[in-house]
Amino acid sequence: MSQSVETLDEIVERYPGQPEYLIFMLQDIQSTYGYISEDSMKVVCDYSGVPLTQGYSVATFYQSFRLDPRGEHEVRVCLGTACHLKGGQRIVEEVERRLNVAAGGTTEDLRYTLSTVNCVGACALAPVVVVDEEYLSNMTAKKLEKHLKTLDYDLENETKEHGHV
Amino acid sequence: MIDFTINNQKVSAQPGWTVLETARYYGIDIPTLCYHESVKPSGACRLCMVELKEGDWSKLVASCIYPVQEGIDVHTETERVNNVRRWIFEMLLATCPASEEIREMAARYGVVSTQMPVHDPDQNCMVCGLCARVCEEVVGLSAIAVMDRGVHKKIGSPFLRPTDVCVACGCCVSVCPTGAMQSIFDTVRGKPAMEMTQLAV
Amino acid sequence: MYEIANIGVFLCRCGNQIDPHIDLKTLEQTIAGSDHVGHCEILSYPCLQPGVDHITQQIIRKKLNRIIVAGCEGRLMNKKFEKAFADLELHKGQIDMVNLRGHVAAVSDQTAVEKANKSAKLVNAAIAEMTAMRPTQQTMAKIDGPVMVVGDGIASYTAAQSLAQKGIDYFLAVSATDPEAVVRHLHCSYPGERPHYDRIKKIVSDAVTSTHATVIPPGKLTGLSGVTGDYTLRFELDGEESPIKYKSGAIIACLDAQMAAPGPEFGYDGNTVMTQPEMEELMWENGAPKGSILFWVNDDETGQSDFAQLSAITAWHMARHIRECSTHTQTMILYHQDMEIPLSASERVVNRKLGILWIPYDKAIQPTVQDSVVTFCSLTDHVEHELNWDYLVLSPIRLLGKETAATAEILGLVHKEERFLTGHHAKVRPEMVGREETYMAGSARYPCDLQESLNQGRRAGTKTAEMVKNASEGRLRVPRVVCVVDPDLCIGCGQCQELCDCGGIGIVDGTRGGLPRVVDPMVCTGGGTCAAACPYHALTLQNNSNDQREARVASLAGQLAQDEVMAIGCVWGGLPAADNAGKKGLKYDPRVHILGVPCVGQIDPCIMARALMEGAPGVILVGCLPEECHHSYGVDHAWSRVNVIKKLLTLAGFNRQRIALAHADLNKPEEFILTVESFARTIALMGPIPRSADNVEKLESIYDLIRNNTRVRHLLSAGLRRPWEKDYRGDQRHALEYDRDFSAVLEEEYLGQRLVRILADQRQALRLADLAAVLKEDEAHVADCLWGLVTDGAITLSHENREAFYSFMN
Amino acid sequence: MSNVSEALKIEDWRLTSAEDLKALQKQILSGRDPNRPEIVVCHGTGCLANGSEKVSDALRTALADAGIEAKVMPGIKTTGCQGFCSRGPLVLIRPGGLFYQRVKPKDATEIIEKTLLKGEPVKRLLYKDPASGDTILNEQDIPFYKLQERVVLHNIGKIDPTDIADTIAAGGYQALAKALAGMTAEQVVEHIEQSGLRGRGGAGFPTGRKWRSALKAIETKGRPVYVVVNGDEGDPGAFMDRTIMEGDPHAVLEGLILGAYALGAEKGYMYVRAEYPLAIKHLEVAMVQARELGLLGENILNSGFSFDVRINRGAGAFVCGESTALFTSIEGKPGNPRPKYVRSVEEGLWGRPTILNNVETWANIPLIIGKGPDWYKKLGVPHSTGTKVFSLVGKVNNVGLVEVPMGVPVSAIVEDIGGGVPGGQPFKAVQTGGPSGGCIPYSLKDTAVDFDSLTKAGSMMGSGAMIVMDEGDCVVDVGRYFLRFLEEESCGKCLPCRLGLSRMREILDNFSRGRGSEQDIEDLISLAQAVQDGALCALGSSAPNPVLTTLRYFKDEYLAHVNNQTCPAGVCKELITYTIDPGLCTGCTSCARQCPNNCISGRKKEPHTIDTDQCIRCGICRETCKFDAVRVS
Repeated sequence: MSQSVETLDEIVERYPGQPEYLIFMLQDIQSTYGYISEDSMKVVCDYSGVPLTQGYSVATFYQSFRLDPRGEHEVRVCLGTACHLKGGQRIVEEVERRLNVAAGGTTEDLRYTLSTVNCVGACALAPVVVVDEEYLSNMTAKKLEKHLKTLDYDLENETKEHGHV
Repeated sequence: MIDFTINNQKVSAQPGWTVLETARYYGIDIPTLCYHESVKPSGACRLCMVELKEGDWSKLVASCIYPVQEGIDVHTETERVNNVRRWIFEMLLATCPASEEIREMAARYGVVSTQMPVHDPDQNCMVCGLCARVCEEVVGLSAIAVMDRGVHKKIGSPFLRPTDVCVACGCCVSVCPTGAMQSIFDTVRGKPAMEMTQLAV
Repeated sequence: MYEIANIGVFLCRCGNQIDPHIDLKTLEQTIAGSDHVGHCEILSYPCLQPGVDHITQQIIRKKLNRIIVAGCEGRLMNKKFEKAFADLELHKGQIDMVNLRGHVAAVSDQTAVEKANKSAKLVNAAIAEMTAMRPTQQTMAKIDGPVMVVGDGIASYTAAQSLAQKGIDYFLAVSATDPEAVVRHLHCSYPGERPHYDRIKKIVSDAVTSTHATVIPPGKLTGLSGVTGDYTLRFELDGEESPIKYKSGAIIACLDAQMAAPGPEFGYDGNTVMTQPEMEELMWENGAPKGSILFWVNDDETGQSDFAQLSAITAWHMARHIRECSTHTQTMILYHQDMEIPLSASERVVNRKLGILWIPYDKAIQPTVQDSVVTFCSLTDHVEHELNWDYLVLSPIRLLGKETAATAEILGLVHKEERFLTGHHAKVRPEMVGREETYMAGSARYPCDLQESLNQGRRAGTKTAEMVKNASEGRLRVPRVVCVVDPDLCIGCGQCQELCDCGGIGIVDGTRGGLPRVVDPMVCTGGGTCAAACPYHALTLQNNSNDQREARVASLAGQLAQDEVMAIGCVWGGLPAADNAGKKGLKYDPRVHILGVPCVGQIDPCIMARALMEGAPGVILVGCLPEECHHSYGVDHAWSRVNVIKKLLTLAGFNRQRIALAHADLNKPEEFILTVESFARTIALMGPIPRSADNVEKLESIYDLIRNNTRVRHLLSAGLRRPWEKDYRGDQRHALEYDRDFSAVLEEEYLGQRLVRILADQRQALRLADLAAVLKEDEAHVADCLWGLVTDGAITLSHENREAFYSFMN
Repeated sequence: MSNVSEALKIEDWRLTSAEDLKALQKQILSGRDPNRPEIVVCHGTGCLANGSEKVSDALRTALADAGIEAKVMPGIKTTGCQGFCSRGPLVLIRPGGLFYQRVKPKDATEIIEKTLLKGEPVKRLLYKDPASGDTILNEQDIPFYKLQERVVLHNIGKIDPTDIADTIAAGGYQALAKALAGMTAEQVVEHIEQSGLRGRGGAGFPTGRKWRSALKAIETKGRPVYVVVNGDEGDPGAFMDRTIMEGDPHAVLEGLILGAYALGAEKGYMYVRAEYPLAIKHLEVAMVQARELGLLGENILNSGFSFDVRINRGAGAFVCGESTALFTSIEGKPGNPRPKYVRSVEEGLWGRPTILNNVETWANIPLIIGKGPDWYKKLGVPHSTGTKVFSLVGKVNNVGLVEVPMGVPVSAIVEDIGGGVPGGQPFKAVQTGGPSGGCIPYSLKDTAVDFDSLTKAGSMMGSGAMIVMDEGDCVVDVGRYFLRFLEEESCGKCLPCRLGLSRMREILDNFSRGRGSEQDIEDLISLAQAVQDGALCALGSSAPNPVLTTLRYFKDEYLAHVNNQTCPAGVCKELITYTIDPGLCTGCTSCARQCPNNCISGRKKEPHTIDTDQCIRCGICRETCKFDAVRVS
């Protein structure tokens, strides 16, 4: 929220305040914050001079925008044709089971966001999973879980008696 | 004047008219749902499809947006047109099962039941977006819009919460062809269903 | 310019939705012969391009200057026609629609001819209105002078900065212009925002040093007059004896809420138990404290649960700052179980790294503050646990503050809400949405964080700049339906200003002792309750005048059969409810005839009286629900006016139920039908008012009285509210006392009115006994009244044969 | 990224004429020693994903460690995708073209020491032809490359896309210089018309004709006009455009500038998928460098013609590949298509005449202008001239990017270049044209790959994805896949697309569960017809194609699902059972440990069994088993 004052303004001010730059601004906000908050949506719409509804319909129309906070790690499973033929869907189902979250959702502890993408254009490596920015080729659910474990934190030392951090 | 035929009837139109407008001018029936005279046509519901024939070749176009052209041969009741119309009515009956208006209209065109599965028996919105267009073009506000996309497409205000922008004029309710706006409108203007104070006599 | 109406009436077939239901041929024949109708025609679809093209030709050929399309909802279709005919000098107000489809065709099982008759009544009424209308030219607004940015809110600086960026000159009326001084006290309104102070300093210095800026020396706003584009603000500047005036074109108010400490039940002592701003002050002076710091987000307990998230994020920012400065300090945040932790994924990572503990507590058991310890009930085991603290930091109480409220009062910003400046819900035109945003920014609108405040300021600045630019380029239109004051009729009583919900009526500074009122056309919502309330009819709604409405109502009333009733629906409630009933094909009593008005509050009581006088057996006004009235109090004012007519009906010996007020929700057409049918039944039971000479005289007297008697009109305007309205400006009175007083006055004036009428009619002097006999009133009573009239000079008293004769003198 | 002035080591770098450009090319070439060894590392997305960045880093370190003298110091060049993605990371040693595949960072030292210093190949990194078993040394001898005709891709793999000097040395921007110096706008359009170039985006509309009608529209509507690159390559399995944008961004840019010159446009847009960050980066760099050289921006090459470009990143919507949706997206709105009864050359972006072509089409333009339409016409077949780039994916040995002249048979691409299906059986079908296209069955393997022949076979060229399927792929499943894809990607504006596709998918879902009847197949066809006729844009109206073509060629397989409740390919979950072959099972327990539903039992070292009632058919056991003991039936 508020330590983003500068960046949010800076982001929108990269562009002229015209409706055609709406998507640019939302993309930059998305990549900076991981999602588009209500506040930032208002700022962008005001700045580019469009009604809030337009900002909201744009953000819900395009797949890359999120209106909820993302997890710390983003797991994207490719479901391009090649990956589909090589079992991409199975990986999705398996990861859904293991992380206990439906594709497109974020785990309750805000650690992982699982999503599917239509094709990352790396068909030769099918099935492909992209974790954060890293392309993982010839994936299986098992390999993926192993990879996710390396990203994980050791939780137990940090959780205190009543609170959580 | 632009001369052409609709169902083999000779008609003439002015430049800038659409096929639908010309047909209505001549009293030829073409069903529509997402069309309203107060706003620009959008061609979303596809009920107004008509067939343009040219020799052996023909194509289907949405008459509400198709501008009239000299010499076109328009047909409103061909097999292809009826196939599209029938399927659309079936789809509508399955997606908006709660809409009385849709049921009546479909019945008028001979579709009384659907073989498609009904997923939400309470749904009556077909997301034609007419309400949103009226809000933008007639009222000038854009308090509501079509959100999301594909099968998830829906009508609402930003974040699907009541919005300050709405002036509660109810134009959206008045144009809604399926009666769905009645419930959406209450969410948009931020008024929970409440009992009216009745007239004391 | 088009003084004499030449009306074109176009009847719509609407496919098969009107044509077979209503016999349009008959209707056409009826209408075509009417006065002022230059053309009447049936069209398939007047609204489609072929129809529009055809009407255009007719307008040109027959020089039509008013258009009536009898088809469907004007709310939806008017705009299209206005656009299509704009080049032909036909504008808003000169194009009217009658909803035959929704109000006649679909709603009953009458025959086509019967429906044609009903339609004719409605169309004729519209013709009468169109004939009475006096169209005015479209004018453009001017904005002279710089924008005034006033108030000490932090948003002032971003508003000013935006104006500077857009090249708009402005006055900046703030107490601090030194960036350091501004941030020094910023934490009192916005704690936990210290990382942004550098940025704030830059904004402040931009705003203050811009070449477009004129900084007003420290002082206090004490007065405001004028209208949009031409305001005069009075300031009492520190060290100056007389107030200084500034001419300004627009005003942006930037006001911040203030923060106070919660009560002693939370252990507040300002020392170790303190509020967030105080903790920030402590950190400012001494750096991060050592030990264990417990932030308790106690907004739920102080009754400000809406602000819990705001307090929580502030607590987190402070905790984070403390941890970053001093790793030895422990920070914990205790929060209500229902609150969602307002942290993003990346903030959670930071939180985890810093080890800031978030502890939820069971909402059923309020935590208790003890020395060095807070006890709370844990969610996990429902055992009461204890948290140790060296410092306990509570959420502040947020409130408006006295000075802020005073400034807001001067600027006319205080609306329904007592606490914050959240504006009223009356939004009747698109450009009015966001108007509050244009003129008002800062956390005094509603509590918000620093970023939101700054954004609000920026928004206000940008939008105002846009408005000023539009005005300077001649593109800012004055709305066509706004109130205007006739300065010759206005006596400056100020009733209208009291009533106006939009703050649109003011005094022109310095003219004739500040007497006549003036309407700010850019602020006026066209509600028109002011015009209906003016004792002297000095206010007129342009393009939508009282005369027009009276003509329409009178025309319809004159045509109604003995058992037919008139329903006047407002365009936000009753009318669309009727439209929707028609659209849904709901059937109701065909005896109900519906007219539309923008707001029932603009119906002058004399119009109600006129309807009854012209022969309507019953009139029902259908407005919005009081809390939803788009013109704030319009429907409440209508209540008072209906009530006075009811009283008069009783005085005249008629059934007071002939006039009624109802409320409708446009989304509930079924209930609207219940309303009007119930009324129609009521009227049917009592039958029409017999048109005896006596009754006609009484009805005419009522009309005359309520139209012309300034005492009654004054009294009515002064009391235009329901007794239970608490947030109405002005004194509250005892409901019953007031009602009785008013009744007494009415009785007196009514009798007086009749006496004067009789004397004027007779053109000869009459005796008391004669008068009493004519009026069928008690002699003593009449005598009292006559004496009053004589002393007022309304009639003269002469004596002949020791008998008193009363006569009307010219 | 490299600043041009630094990269070129010249002070005043703005070019002011065609001669300037020639001189610059000469200057760059003269500064290069053709015999200087060069290590080329593929930095296409495929190779990067396989770690080629680490390989190039390792090679750099190894070079530094080897202490080679500056004079013979080999350069390390990173290029765009070389096409043979299934073998990445690829490393080439030039001159000579020694081809190393699947290189790991730890191989770097050996490559430097053996190959560069001693001139010996590292045998284990060489390509081994699976068909003949021969080891092949050089790139040009590998069948995958040998059988291609690289025209559009000619620079890719040879130049560093982030350095404009490489492009100029390879002859980039010469066509632009030629046009600006000696051709009228009219002549440019004529050239394109004569070349017979058809749009590479899918429908194959003649590019010249499109430009001509835009010129006509300009006559009545005036300017401004816009030129737009459609780089929203959304077809799953297609990555031709990405490769071109990443590997030779200047070719696209040059083509676009030429188009702008022909139409008199001052502003252009490149709409590129956000999923292609590298392509966006390379295009941005290319634009910066071209601007600095005076090849883009104000007064290009002092010709008086000015033009500039902006890149729009797509935000994740397949439908934005549709022209009108793309325009609304550029305008900052949701990408809902609008009906195209007024063509976009007349009313496109902001209602102005607009020319939209896809990346590959634009990349063809400089070739046509540079080498002349006659040269171009000789490539390919009449009515489908030139070459086409395909991405060959799926069940094929050589997955990658191939470029062939129009008109070669399907089998030549799949079997000769692609090396056939792994395991050696004939392919079952090739899906072309992505979700809007159709299947070519093995029986039609001799179908020529050109616009008209493919359409005749019920498929379409599309943007050039070729997905090879073998007997293990189920057509019902593939149909479901495409329908689900389109259902999710449909903008939802028109009913036939939003609801019709869902319904079609539901019918196929039922088939895959063994439910349904032959009547359903009839309904499916009738519904497909309604969707084709009724949908508002090309996404919807072409959506039924995959189902209709598979129904045409593989009706038996549909009937097997419907009538016999079997899935011949063993894909449809509900129609198959997993069993363990007791003869092959060694009782290693690894499947039992991995089973998410704990439904595999058995003792150690004894054959295991699957409880078929509990089995969720996730296939993990089959994936896990090292002994191929898990069977599907």
